[in-house]
Amino acid sequence: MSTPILLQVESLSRSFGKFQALSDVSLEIPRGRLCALIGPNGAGKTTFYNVVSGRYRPTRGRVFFEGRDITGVPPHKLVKLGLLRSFQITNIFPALTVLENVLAPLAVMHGMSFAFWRSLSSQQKLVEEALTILERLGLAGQSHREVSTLAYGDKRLIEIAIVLACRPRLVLLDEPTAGMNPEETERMIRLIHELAAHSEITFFVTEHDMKVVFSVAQTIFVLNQGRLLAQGTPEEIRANPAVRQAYLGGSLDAERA
Amino acid sequence: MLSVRELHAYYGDSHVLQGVSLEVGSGEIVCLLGRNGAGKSTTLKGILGVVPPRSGGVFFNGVEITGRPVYESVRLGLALVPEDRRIFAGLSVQENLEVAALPARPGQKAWTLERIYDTFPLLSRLKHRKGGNLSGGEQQMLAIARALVGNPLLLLLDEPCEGLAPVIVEELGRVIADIKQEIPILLSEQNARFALTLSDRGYVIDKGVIRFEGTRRELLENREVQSRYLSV
Amino acid sequence: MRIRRAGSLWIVASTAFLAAAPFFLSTYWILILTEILTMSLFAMSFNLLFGYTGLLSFGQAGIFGAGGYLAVLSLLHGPSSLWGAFAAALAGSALISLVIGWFCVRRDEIYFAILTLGFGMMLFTVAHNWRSLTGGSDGLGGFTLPPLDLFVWRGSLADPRHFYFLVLAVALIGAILLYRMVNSPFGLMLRSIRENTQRLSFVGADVRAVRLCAFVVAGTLAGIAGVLFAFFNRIASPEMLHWAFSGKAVLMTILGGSGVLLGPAVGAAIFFVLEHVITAYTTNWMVFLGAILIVLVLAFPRGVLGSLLDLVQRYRGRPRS
Amino acid sequence: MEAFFANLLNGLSWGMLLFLISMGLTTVFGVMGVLNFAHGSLFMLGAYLCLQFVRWTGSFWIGLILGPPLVAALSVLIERFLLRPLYGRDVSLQLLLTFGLMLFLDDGVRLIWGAAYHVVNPPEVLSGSVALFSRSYPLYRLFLVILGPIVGIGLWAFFTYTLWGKLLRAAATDRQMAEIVGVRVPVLFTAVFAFGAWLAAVGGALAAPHQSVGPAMGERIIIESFIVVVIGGMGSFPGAFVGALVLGLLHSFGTTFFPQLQMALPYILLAVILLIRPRGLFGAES
Amino acid sequence: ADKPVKIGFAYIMSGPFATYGQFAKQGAELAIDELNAKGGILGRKVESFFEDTAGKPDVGIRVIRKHVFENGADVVMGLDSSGVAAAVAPVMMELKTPLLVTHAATPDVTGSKCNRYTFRVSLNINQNIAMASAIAADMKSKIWTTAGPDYSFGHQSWEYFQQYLARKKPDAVFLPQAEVAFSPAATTDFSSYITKIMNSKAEGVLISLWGGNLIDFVRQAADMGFFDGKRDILMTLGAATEVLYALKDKMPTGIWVGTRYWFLANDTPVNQAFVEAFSKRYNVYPSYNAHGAYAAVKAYAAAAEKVKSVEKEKIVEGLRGLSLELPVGKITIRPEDHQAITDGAWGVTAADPNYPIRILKPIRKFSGAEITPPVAETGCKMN
Ligand SMILES: Nc1ncnc2c1ncn2[C@@H]1O[C@H](COP(=O)(O)OP(=O)(O)OP(=O)(O)O)[C@@H](O)[C@H]1O
Ligand SMILES: Nc1ncnc2c1ncn2[C@@H]1O[C@H](COP(=O)(O)OP(=O)(O)OP(=O)(O)O)[C@@H](O)[C@H]1O
Ligand SMILES: [Mg+2]
Ligand SMILES: [Mg+2]
Repeated sequence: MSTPILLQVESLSRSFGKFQALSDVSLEIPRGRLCALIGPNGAGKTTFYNVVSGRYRPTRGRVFFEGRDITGVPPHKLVKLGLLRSFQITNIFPALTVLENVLAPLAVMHGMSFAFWRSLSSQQKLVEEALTILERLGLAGQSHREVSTLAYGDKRLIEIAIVLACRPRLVLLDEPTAGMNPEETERMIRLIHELAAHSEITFFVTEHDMKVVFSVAQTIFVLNQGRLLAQGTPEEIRANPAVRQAYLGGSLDAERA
Repeated sequence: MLSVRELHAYYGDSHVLQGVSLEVGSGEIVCLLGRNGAGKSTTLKGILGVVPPRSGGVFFNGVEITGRPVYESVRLGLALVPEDRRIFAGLSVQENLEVAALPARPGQKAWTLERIYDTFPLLSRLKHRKGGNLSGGEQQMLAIARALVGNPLLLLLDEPCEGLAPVIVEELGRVIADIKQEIPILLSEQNARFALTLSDRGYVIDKGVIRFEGTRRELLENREVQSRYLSV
Repeated sequence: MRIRRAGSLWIVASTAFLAAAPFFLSTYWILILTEILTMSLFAMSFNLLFGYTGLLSFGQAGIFGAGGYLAVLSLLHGPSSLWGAFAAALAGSALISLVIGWFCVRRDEIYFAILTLGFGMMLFTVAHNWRSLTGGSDGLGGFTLPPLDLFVWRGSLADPRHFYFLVLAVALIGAILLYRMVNSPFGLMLRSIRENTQRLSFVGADVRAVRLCAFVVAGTLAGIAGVLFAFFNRIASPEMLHWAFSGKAVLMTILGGSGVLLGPAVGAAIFFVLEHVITAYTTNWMVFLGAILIVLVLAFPRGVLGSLLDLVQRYRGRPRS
Repeated sequence: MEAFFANLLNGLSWGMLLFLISMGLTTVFGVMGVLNFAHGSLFMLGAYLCLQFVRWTGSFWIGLILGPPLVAALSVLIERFLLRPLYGRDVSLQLLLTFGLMLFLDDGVRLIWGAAYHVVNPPEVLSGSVALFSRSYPLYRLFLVILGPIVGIGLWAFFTYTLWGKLLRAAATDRQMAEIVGVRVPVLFTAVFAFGAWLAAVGGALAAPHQSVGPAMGERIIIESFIVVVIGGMGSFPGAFVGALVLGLLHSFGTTFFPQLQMALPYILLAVILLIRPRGLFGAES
Repeated sequence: ADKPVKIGFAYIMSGPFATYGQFAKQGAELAIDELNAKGGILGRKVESFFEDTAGKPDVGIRVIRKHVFENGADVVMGLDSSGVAAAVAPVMMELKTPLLVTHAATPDVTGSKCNRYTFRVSLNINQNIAMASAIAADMKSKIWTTAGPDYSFGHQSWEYFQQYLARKKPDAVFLPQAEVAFSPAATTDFSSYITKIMNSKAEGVLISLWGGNLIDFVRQAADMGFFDGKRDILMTLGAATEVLYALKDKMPTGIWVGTRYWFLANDTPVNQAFVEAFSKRYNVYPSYNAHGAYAAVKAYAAAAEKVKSVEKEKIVEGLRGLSLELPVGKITIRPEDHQAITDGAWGVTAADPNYPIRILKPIRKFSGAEITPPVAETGCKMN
């Protein structure tokens, strides 16, 4: 294999009481490959993310990141390793400004969590880095607004900005374009492509917007009722009758139109 | 049925709605289109009074409801499905529906729990699960169902297909079309394509101002509006 | 920028006032000011946890009192040295807050509040029941304050004015320390924790360690304030460790404005002046204090100083940054 | 054995009194998210009003029945005019407001009834004692032991099974959304607050024949009820029940077995429980 | 025509123990009115200031300082809580103002913390316990336990009781610390303490609870059959009027109770006049705390007349060794430790149709000399 495996998941299961939200899911994500996870509502996508990102413990199975067993490793340690996630439900620091929302993770990354004798505003390097990220997302103009006053779509972008600030190697994006308009969605797709091409970041995306999925993903995994239903290139998935039946329905034709 | 006149609303100092006027007649689906941050949600919230408008008037079936408590407008027959769903996390699916149930008006075909479960078979399977544990899409279903059991005369739907799988969106389209037979709907959407397949008429809002108003055909045909305000 | 300049002007002016106060105020008012400053330091330490980190600690008095007891114990049983007493209290309260904090920072919100209350009350019980060491409910007094030795100048702390200057100096140092801290990357961590603890841990911050650090800093400052308090009253008493005393810090902080660094100081001043004025007229002063509190809460929801700053900002027509 | 049963009964009766008081606190917190510092003062007011009715009519039952509704009526005003402006604002403001209220009420009763201690006698049927395990045991305490669970189960069933209970829980999770589905939240909140106050006052009236009535009653009970509510799990009835029982038993057995630790015992219990179960015994994990 | 004489009082005027401040205020005002009616002190009117200590040491010190620096008090009086008194007494050396303690009973203020400016005109723990132990010595009980408040007052009462009784009755046995019943101040349910005592093998019980605690204890104990006559009971502050008024006929009869001042213990004209004036004015019989404040004012006036001055240092000299006749009897302020040698009385509770409350019958009186420990025992080193 030319591309080493970044994330490897081995027969992962998770149940809530009697309910089996994930059963026996195994998959591999090679470095640098854009992958997507799709599946009907309640298929277990978010649960899968929660388990991989250390928020939930799996009931069974293991997760390897760059060859290391990270099963049950707490989230903040995973971040140090370079495994990040965004949240389906917007999860940011509401009363802080846009800039501060990015500065906070940057300060963590630079090991300055405990730097209490330095003045924050004099940390030129930090601020510049933050502004660069905001620039990339088109938020630089709003850097001094409190994020709680932003529109929903912009809040979603903050979510991404926070993730980027953490210098990730693998990013799990949970419905990154939900709530965005087509233009912004377009920008998001471009952003993902651009980041994937020019940085060391590998993206793993869940989406219900098939346009995004098919234009972004090189490999698609389909989850259904907690099980891996199919995996393959977009063409293979599109052609897969089981997937069409369980998930896509007639929408593809609509998308093509 | 619903008529909104010159609505102005603020968040703190920011003037978010700058005189929005619109109408919804019985038996129609009217969509409110606009990119994000345009003020769609705020309009819907302003109609109900969740965000109290500073000036302007909202009339429902000829009665002015501006400035009334939210629950009064709801009891008069308005219902809102908020964009962030806001399911009661600690209550089971069934309980979520029970607390929202209001008696049907005479002559109305009542939305009973049975009818809800028939319409949304998914929910009937999840009856006893806690609302907070539902997946995003399941919650969206529940949010719509919860609005329906209030037996509204008019439904305000805020971006209902966000986060739904394509099959479910299709399904939802059918449900909305069904509901429309009985209940007029004001539908806020960014996804103009989805909205326009369902609606009879539409408004386009941008920066808190209604920029365009027209029938489905007019909206579909007006390239300028589409590119300027909807970025289609 | 203009707001900042006006703000610093105010701060310089009030510092000048405080420094000059002993030359024109009566002894009694100097004593009151001394108490206000002591409580300000205590409440500001509390505010680092509450206003900036979102942690409501009801056990702050426990550490405050422990500081006081440690200083008095070191005077009674150790060398009669002022700085020695401060050092003992500093080390002791840092250690105690480290231990208590280690348990408490694992919990949030009301659970944190009640847990700190529990630990504070355990310390209270120690002070109250270990009669051979702490003098039990009567407290630990009967020490003489060593003179203040500043190498160039030596003076007796029995003089209320000298004591006042000591307290003023310590309180100022504390305030400057806190100011630097809340405006540092560490301060940003604290505010991020207040806003969204879980999110911060998802970007790799060790939230517990940051909180623990804040807890220890706040505890140490509280301990120092406790020393000043015990020295001022010439006694360390169990009341200092009781949750009701933490309640005072909470009250002053919210009264003055919890999101603002100097809010607690303003709150402390209001509280003492109110108490002074009301008790002059009635023995039922709690009825009035209660009523005034209610009115203040309704009229100044962001605390007196907080609401005033908001007003100024609104007047200047600038958004909060 | 005999000593064991005596301690058991002592613990149970104190626990049940705590339970009655804590229920109101936990309801108000659970539904409205308001941590009511003045709850103890409402408890005290219940005792004072009972005392007043006993003075006027000589009947404890009249005091028990008529006193609490008056306290509830007062708290309707409190909710309507003092608390309501603070909803949606920082929780600490409610804390401060109810704290102010506590100062006001605690000192206020002194203006009306004076600072002296007062004594209320238990009603005729419940005075005296019964022989239990070769000891005499006060009837009134047994009455409390039996009353507690009855009230508790009633309330629990109310919250779990009735529509009202569900509405309350819905409003508790999302006040605004409850309004959007047509719940008359302001009225509901007023009712809940008044109900909590009524429970506190009932506790106060029931406590009056058991302890002296004085201005400090509320202050003494409030922290213990906080502890009960927290170790049980905020907003949980079964939690408050178990919490109160545990605290009551700890009190009675602790007196015998750990007299030196007496004062710290509730706090040690609290710390241990919260460190093992972060949300209390019956608290929902979040 | 001269400046008035200013007396600063510091009592608990708010919160749970506000009763005590109120009683004291009544006594003080009565005394001051009597003085002013006769032309004041050295021809100068007497003015009073009342401040609330809230029972907290820091507040106590603040209000004492306020009296001295702000109100310009010539003398300060009062203090209910031992903790407050212990905190305030040493500070008087800095304030150089005489302090007359009227209620707090801790031995320390005229013991290890005694100083030039601090005096006490009321009975302290030792004196009260000396009476208790004298009575206990005559009882048949050999094994003793205690029910007391779990703070210094309760513990000290018990310690002195053991010490004094052992002297008088060498074969007395005292239950170990783990078996006696000390209850925290906030206790309202005493059942487990009562059970604990009833389950112990003790035959005699020293009860040093007071105020609301004592009321709760007595009521609950009565219901639990504690007063069944099977044990000897001594209540050190059972004869306080606030307790008797609250309990009325719920106070069991036949129990030995003590207090700091009992209004029927003394039939001197001074006492009769005091009781009559007091009950006429306030409609209740005077409590010990009312008497304490009354006594302090009278003692101060006597000292001022003696040295013909209200100057603070002179007053201190005047108070030392002062003897005067008070309602409680003749007291002498011992110059060595500034503790008043004052007579005491204990008695057995009894019902009397002429009184709304239980009274003491018979009464056993003790002379001050007999119950006051020698100066050497107090640990006082006067400076
Ligand atoms: N904590 C929980 N307890 C019980 N059931 C849960 C819990 N979390 C999730 N579930 C259930 O597990 C299933 C999978 O949920 P998940 O959130 O992973 O779905 P999803 O694939 O992300 O769906 P969507 O696309 O709608 O967001 C759902 O049926 C959900 O109700
Ligand atoms: N709570 C709030 N406080 C302050 N400003 C707000 C708040 N909520 C929304 N806004 C602002 O109001 C404007 C309109 O927001 P609104 O939510 O109505 O937009 P929308 O059209 O629904 O957008 P979206 O498609 O993203 O949901 C936005 O600019 C947003 O920044
Ligand atoms: Mg999901
Ligand atoms: Mg919206």
